[in-house]
Amino acid sequence: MRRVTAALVLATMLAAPPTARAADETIAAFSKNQVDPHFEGLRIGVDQAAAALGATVRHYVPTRPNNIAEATSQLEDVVAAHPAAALFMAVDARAQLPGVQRLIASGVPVVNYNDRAGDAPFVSYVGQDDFALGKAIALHLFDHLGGRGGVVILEGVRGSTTGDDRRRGFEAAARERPGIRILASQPANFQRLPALQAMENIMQRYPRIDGVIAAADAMALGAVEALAAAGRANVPVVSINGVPEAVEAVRDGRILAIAEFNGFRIGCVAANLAIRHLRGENVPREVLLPGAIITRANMAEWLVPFAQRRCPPPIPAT
Amino acid sequence: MPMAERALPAPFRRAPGAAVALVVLVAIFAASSGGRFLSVGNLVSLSSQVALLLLVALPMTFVVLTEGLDLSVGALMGLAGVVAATAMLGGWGVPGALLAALGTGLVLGAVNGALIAWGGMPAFVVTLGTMGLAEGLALAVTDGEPVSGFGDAPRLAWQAMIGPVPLPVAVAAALYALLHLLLYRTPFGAHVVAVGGNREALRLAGIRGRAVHAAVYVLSASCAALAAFLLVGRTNAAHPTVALGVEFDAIVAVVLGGTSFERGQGWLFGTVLGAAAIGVLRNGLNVLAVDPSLQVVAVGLLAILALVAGNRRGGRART
Amino acid sequence: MNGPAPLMALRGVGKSFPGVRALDGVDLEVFAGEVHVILGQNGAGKSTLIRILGGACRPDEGHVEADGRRVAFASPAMAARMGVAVIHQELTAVPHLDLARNIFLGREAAFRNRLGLLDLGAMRAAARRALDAVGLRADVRTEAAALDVAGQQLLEIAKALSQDSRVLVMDEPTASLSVPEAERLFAIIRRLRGEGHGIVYISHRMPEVKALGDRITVMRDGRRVALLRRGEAGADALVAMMVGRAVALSRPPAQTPGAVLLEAEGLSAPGIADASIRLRAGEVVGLAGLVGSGRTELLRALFGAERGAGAVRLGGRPLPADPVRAAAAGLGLVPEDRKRQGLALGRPVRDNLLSASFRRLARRGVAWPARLEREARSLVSRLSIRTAGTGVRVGTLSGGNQQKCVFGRWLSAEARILLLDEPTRGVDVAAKAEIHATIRARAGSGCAVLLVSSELPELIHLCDRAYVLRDGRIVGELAGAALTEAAVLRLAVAQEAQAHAHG
Amino acid sequence: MNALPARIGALLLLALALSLATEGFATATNLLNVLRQASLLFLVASGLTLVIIGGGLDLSVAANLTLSACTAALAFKATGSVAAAVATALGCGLAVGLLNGLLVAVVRVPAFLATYGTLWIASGAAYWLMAGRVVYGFPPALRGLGTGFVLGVPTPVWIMLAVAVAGGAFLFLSAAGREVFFTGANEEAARLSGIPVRRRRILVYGLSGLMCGVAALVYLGRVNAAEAGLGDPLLLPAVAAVLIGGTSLFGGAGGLAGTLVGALILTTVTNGLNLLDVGAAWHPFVTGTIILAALGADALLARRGA
Repeated sequence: MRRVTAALVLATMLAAPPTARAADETIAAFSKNQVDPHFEGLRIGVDQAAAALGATVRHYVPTRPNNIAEATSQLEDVVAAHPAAALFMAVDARAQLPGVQRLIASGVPVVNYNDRAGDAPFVSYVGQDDFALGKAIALHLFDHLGGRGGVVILEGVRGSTTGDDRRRGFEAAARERPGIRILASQPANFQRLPALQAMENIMQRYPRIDGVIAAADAMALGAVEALAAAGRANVPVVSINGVPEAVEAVRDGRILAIAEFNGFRIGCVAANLAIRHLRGENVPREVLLPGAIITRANMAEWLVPFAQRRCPPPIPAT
Repeated sequence: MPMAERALPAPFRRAPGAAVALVVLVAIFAASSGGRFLSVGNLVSLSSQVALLLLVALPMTFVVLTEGLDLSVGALMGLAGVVAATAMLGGWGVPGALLAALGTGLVLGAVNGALIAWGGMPAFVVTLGTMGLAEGLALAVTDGEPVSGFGDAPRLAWQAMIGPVPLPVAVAAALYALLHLLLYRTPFGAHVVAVGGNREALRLAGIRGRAVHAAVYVLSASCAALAAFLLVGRTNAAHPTVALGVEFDAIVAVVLGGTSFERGQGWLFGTVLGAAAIGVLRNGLNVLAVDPSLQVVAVGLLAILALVAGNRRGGRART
Repeated sequence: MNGPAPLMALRGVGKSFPGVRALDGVDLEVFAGEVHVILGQNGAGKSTLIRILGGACRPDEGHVEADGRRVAFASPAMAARMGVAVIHQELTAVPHLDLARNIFLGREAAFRNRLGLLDLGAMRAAARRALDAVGLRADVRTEAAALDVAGQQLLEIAKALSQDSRVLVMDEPTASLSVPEAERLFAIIRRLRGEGHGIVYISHRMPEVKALGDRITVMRDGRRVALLRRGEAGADALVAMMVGRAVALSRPPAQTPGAVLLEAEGLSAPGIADASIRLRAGEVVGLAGLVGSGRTELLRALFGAERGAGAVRLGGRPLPADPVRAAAAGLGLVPEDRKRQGLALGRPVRDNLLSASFRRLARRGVAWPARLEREARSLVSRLSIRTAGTGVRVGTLSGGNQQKCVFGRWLSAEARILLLDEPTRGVDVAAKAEIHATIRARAGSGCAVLLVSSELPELIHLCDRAYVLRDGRIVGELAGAALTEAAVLRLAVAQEAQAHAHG
Repeated sequence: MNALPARIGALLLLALALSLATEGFATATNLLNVLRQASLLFLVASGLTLVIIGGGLDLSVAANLTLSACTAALAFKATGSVAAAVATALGCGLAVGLLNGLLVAVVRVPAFLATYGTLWIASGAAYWLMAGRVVYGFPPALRGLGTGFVLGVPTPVWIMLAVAVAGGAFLFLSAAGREVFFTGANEEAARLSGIPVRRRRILVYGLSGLMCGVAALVYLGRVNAAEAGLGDPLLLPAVAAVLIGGTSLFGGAGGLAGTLVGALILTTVTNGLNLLDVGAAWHPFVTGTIILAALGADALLARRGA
C-alpha cells in the first residue's frame, strides 16, 4: 500500500461535474532532460494519467540536457503546435517566463509542475517544496550524526531553482544544528562523474568526513562510489529524489536516507488536473505533494519500477 | 553568374545541402502538421530563432571565408550578456549596457584576431582557449547564477514587432544587409575573400592582409555581443552559459550554406539558407512532437547528409 | 645612349643565393613600344631577373632605373605603382572573387561612391573595358575560378593594364595556352606595343620569339650572352647561343637495354592524350617538352596519382591506377614540387627518407628504430646528404639535400622504375652532379629511369633516349646521335620552328 | 615533441606549488587519486591524439564514450555476461570510429563536420536506447576495471599506462604509426610515397573509437552506472588535453606522452582548485588560460628555435 496518498488541498470541495471530452485532447508535457530518471518517471506518470482519461501526450525535452536556449525555442514552437493544454516546468524559470506567458496568452491552459516556473497565470501548480525537502533530509542526517560533525554538500547546478532551493534548505538545517560544520560545498551539476571526482578530491583534503548531503540521487551515487573506493563506505550519504537505483542503495545500506521527490506522482497529478480542467472541472490552484523520508525501514514501495507503478487516486475537484 | 549551370536556381547551385534540406523539410512539415507549421504564430517564433542563430552565423561566414573558425562566440554571448545585465543593474541604461557588451566582444575578438593573424596560431586552438576564458569569467563573475532584475527593456525588445516583423528578425535582416554590403560592396569584403583564397595576391596588391584577417574575428565577436543582448531579452536574464554550443550550429549553418573551409569560397545568403534549414528542422520536429531522442539523431543526420549531398566528387575512369 | 630614356633598365645587376650566382652583371633596357624577349634555358637567371624587375627581391650589385632615374623597389606593390607589372606563371587570381574585384584588388578606393560603398556599376564597366582590351569575353561577375588557364592569363594582363603599367613582364605566358589562344595573346601584345608599352617577354619558343621580339637578350648561366635585334639570328643560331658551346657534357656509352619494365599504351589523363611509352631495364629515358606540355601529368598518370584512360603494364601485367600499388610494384616518383608533394618539411630527415619503405623495413609490423636509423644513415652517406643528423627537420636542409632525401626514399624502397620530375631544379651545382651520378648508377644496376628536365643539357647528358611532348601528345622519340638539344627543341617548340630551321 | 620537457616542467612546478599551498596535495593517496582521475580523460584523449597526429579531428569521442558505455551496460543486463559487455563496448566504439573514418577518408566530408555529425548521431542513439533510464549495478569483474588496485596502484592507472605504452609503440615502433605521422604532416607527399593514406586515416579513427570503448569500460567500472549524456563533460577537456600536450592541430607532430602530461595538468589543476576550495566556476577559465599559455609558449619556443 502506498503510504502517502493524501494531498494538500487548498480550497473547498465542489461536486465533480460530468466528464465532457473535447475533440482533441493533446497535452504538451515539458521536461528538462532525457538523462535523469526522475524525469523519465515523471513522463511515465503523465502518460499513465493521460491514458486513463483517454488523452494524448506529446513530450518536449531539449536535445542538449537542460539547455536553456533550446528549451526556450521549444516553448515557442509549442505555441504553434497549439495543444489543448500544457504541463510546464522551466529549465530556467526567469529565462522561460516570457515564453510561457505567451503560451498562456495564446489560449493554452498550462499546469506548472515539478518546480516553480515563476509568476504566470497557471491553472495550477503541482510540485514539492524543494526547500523543505532539503531541510528535512539534512536534519535527518544531522540527527543521525548526533548533531555534531563535519559534512560535505554536493550542490546541483548553481542558478537552477531546484538546486538553489535545496541548498538553502541544507544551510537552514545546518543553522539549526550548531554542532554541524559544513566542510565544503561544491556544485557537481546533478551529474554522477563530476560528483564522484569532486568527492575524491574533497576526501584528500579532509581525512575525516562525517556525512555527505547530495542535492540529487545521481550525485549521491557518485559520492557513494568515491567513498567506497577510498574505503570510507561507512560515511553516511543522504540525497533527494528516490529513483529506484538510489532506493536500492538505501536497501543495501550504501545510502542512509532519501527525501522523496516523486516525479512519477507529480506527473500523474499534473496530467490529471490538466485534463480535468479542460473538461470544465475546477481544480486546485496548488498541490504540494508531501515527501517522505525513505529509509531502510520503508523503502519497498519505491523499489517498484516506474512503469509498474499506479497513479494515486485523483485529487478531488475544488 | 557562370553560364553553364543557369538551369538551376542559385540556392541549388551554390548551397545544395541547405537548399535541398530546406525544401524537403518544409514540404514534410507543412504536409504533416495540419497547417500548424505554416501558421503565422509559428513562423514568427521560427523566424526569431533563425534570426538569433544568424546574428552569429552571418559573421561566422566571414571567419570561415578566411579558412578559420570561431569557437568562442557561444561562451562570449554568455559573458557579454552578463556584462550587459550587470551594466543595466548598475544604472548604465540600455545604451550603456549595449556598449559594455559590445566592448566585451571587441576585446575578446581583438585577442582572437591578434593571436591568429599576427601570432600565426591555429584558429581552432586560439578560440577554444578564449572560449574557456569567456565561459570561466562569466561563471566566476556570477558564481553560475543568472543575473536578472534589470527591468523590462531587453524583454520588450525581444518581443517587439516592427509592423508584422519581430524585432530580432528585423535586426538580423539589418545585419544581413550590412554584412552583405560589407562583403560585396566594400574593398574590405574582397580582401576577406582574398585572405582565404590567395594571400599572395593580397601581398602583391599591397594590402595588409593580417589586419583584414584579424578584423573578421572582431566582427564575429562584436556581433555575438549584440546577439547576447537580444538573448538576454529572450530569456529575461543573463545566464552565463546560456549560449554554449551555438558556435557549432553556426558553423554547420555556414557550411550547409555552401561556404567552404577552403580558398575563400562562400556565399553569405547561403548562410541564411543554412540557418533556416537548421531552424526549420528543430522547430518542425517540435511542432510534430517527434520523440526527443530521435530529434538528436535527426540533427546529426541532417548535418552529414546535407554535407555529403553538397560534396561534389570527380569521376574515375582507369581503375 | 641617345634618344629617349628607357622606361626601365637594369644596370650591372648581380644577385647571389647561397651556392649559386644567379645573376652576374646583367644589363637590360626596355623602351616604350618594344617587345624585349629574354631567352635562356632554365637556370640561366631569368626568374631572378623577373623577381628584381617586379620588386620581389633586391639586387646585390647594380641598380634599377625607371625613366632614367634610380629607383629601389621595396615591394611588389611599390613596383606596381612605378608602372611595372609582372604576370607570373603561377597565377595570382583570388579564385572565388569575381573578375571585376580581382582586377581592382587593392585599388577599390577608386570606385567608392559617396556612401563609401563600391560603385559596382562603375567598377564593372571599368573591368569590362579592361577585359575588352585583352579580348576576354567572360562576364565580369564570373568568379576567377571559372576561367580556364588562358582566361586567367588574360585576366592578369587586364589587371596589369588597368593599373596603367607601362612595363609588362610576362613569364612564359603561352606555356599553357592553345594555339588560337596564343595567337590572340600575340595580337594583344602587338597592340600594347603599338600603344607605347614596353614588354619584357620570357619564352623558349622560337616561333614566338621570331614573331614578337623586337630585341632579344639571350642569357646563359646568369649572364647576358647576346643582345640582338629582330632578324639578326635564326632559330638555330639562337638555340646555339642558349646552349652555349656544343654539348660540353659527354654522354656515357649507350648500354644494351634490357627487358621492357614499364609500358604505357594510349594513356590519357587531364593534360595528356594518347601517350604510349616503354621503359627498359638499364636505360635512362628523357621526357622533354616545354613547361605545360604534359610532362608532369604523364609521370603522375604512370604512377597512378592521376586517373585516366588507357593501359599501363608492368612486366606485361596491368598496373591499376593507385600510388599504393605502384609503389609496391617498384615504381618511384620524385615529384616536381618538392615542398608540397615531395617532403613533409616538419618531419625529420629519417622519416622523409623512409616514408616509402617503413613497411619493407618492418619485421612483423615492427619498425625498430635502430633499424630505421641504420637504413637512414646508410642512405645519408650513400647520397652524401649534408645534415647534422637523421633527426633534423628536413625543412632546414638546402634544396639539393632535400631533393636527395626524396631520391633516397626510392633507393630505400628498392624501386626499379624511377619517375623523376625536374630532379635538379633549385639544386646547387655540386648536388646536381651527385644526383646525376645517382641516376646513372641506378640505371647501371638495372633500373629504368624516366626523367623530366627543362634543362636540355642535363637531359641530353643523362638520357639514352628521349620522348618529346607537345600539347599533351608525344610528338617524337630521339635516341643515340639524333638526341641533341637542337633536335629536341625543334620538336618541342612546334612545326614552324622546324620549317624555319631549314629555311 | 621538443616542447615535452617544458610541459613536464610545467606540471612539476604546478605540483610543487600545490604541495606548498595545500596540505592534502602531496600525499601518496592524493597523487594516486589524481592519476586515477586523469585516466578516463587520457583514454578519451589518446585516440583523439592519434587522429590529430594523422591530420584529422574527432569531435565525437565523448558521445562515442557515452554510446559505448550505454550499449555495454544494456548488453550486460541482457546477457549477464561481462565478456558480452566488454565486447559490446569495444565493438560499439570501434564501429563509431570506423564510421568517422569512412566519412572522412572515403566520402571526404571535412573531419570537423563529419565527426560533429556523428557526435549527434551517437548521443541521439544513446538517448533512444536508454529512454531516460539508468542502467546500474555491475559485477566485481567489471567494477575492478574502474575501482580495483593492482600492486597498490589503481587499475585504471595501469590501463592508462598500458594504453600510453601501446599507443606509443604503435606511433613510434610500427610501420603504420610512422606512416600516420607522415600522412598528417603532408598528405600529398604521403600519397606519392605509396603510403595507403585512406587506410591509415580509417585506422586512426578506428583506434580512436576503440579507445572510447576502453574508456567506456573504465567509466562503467568506476561509476557503476550508465545513462545517456554521461560523456558530455569530457569532450572539451579531452581536446584541451591533446592541445596542451603539444600535439599540433596541423598534424604530423605530437605524441601520447604529451597528451598524458596534458591530462595530468588539467586534472591536477581541478584537484588543486578543489583542495583550495575554489569554486568550480573557475575551472573553464583556468583551462582556457592553460591552452593559451601552452600555445604562446610553443610560439615563443618556435621563434627562438628558428
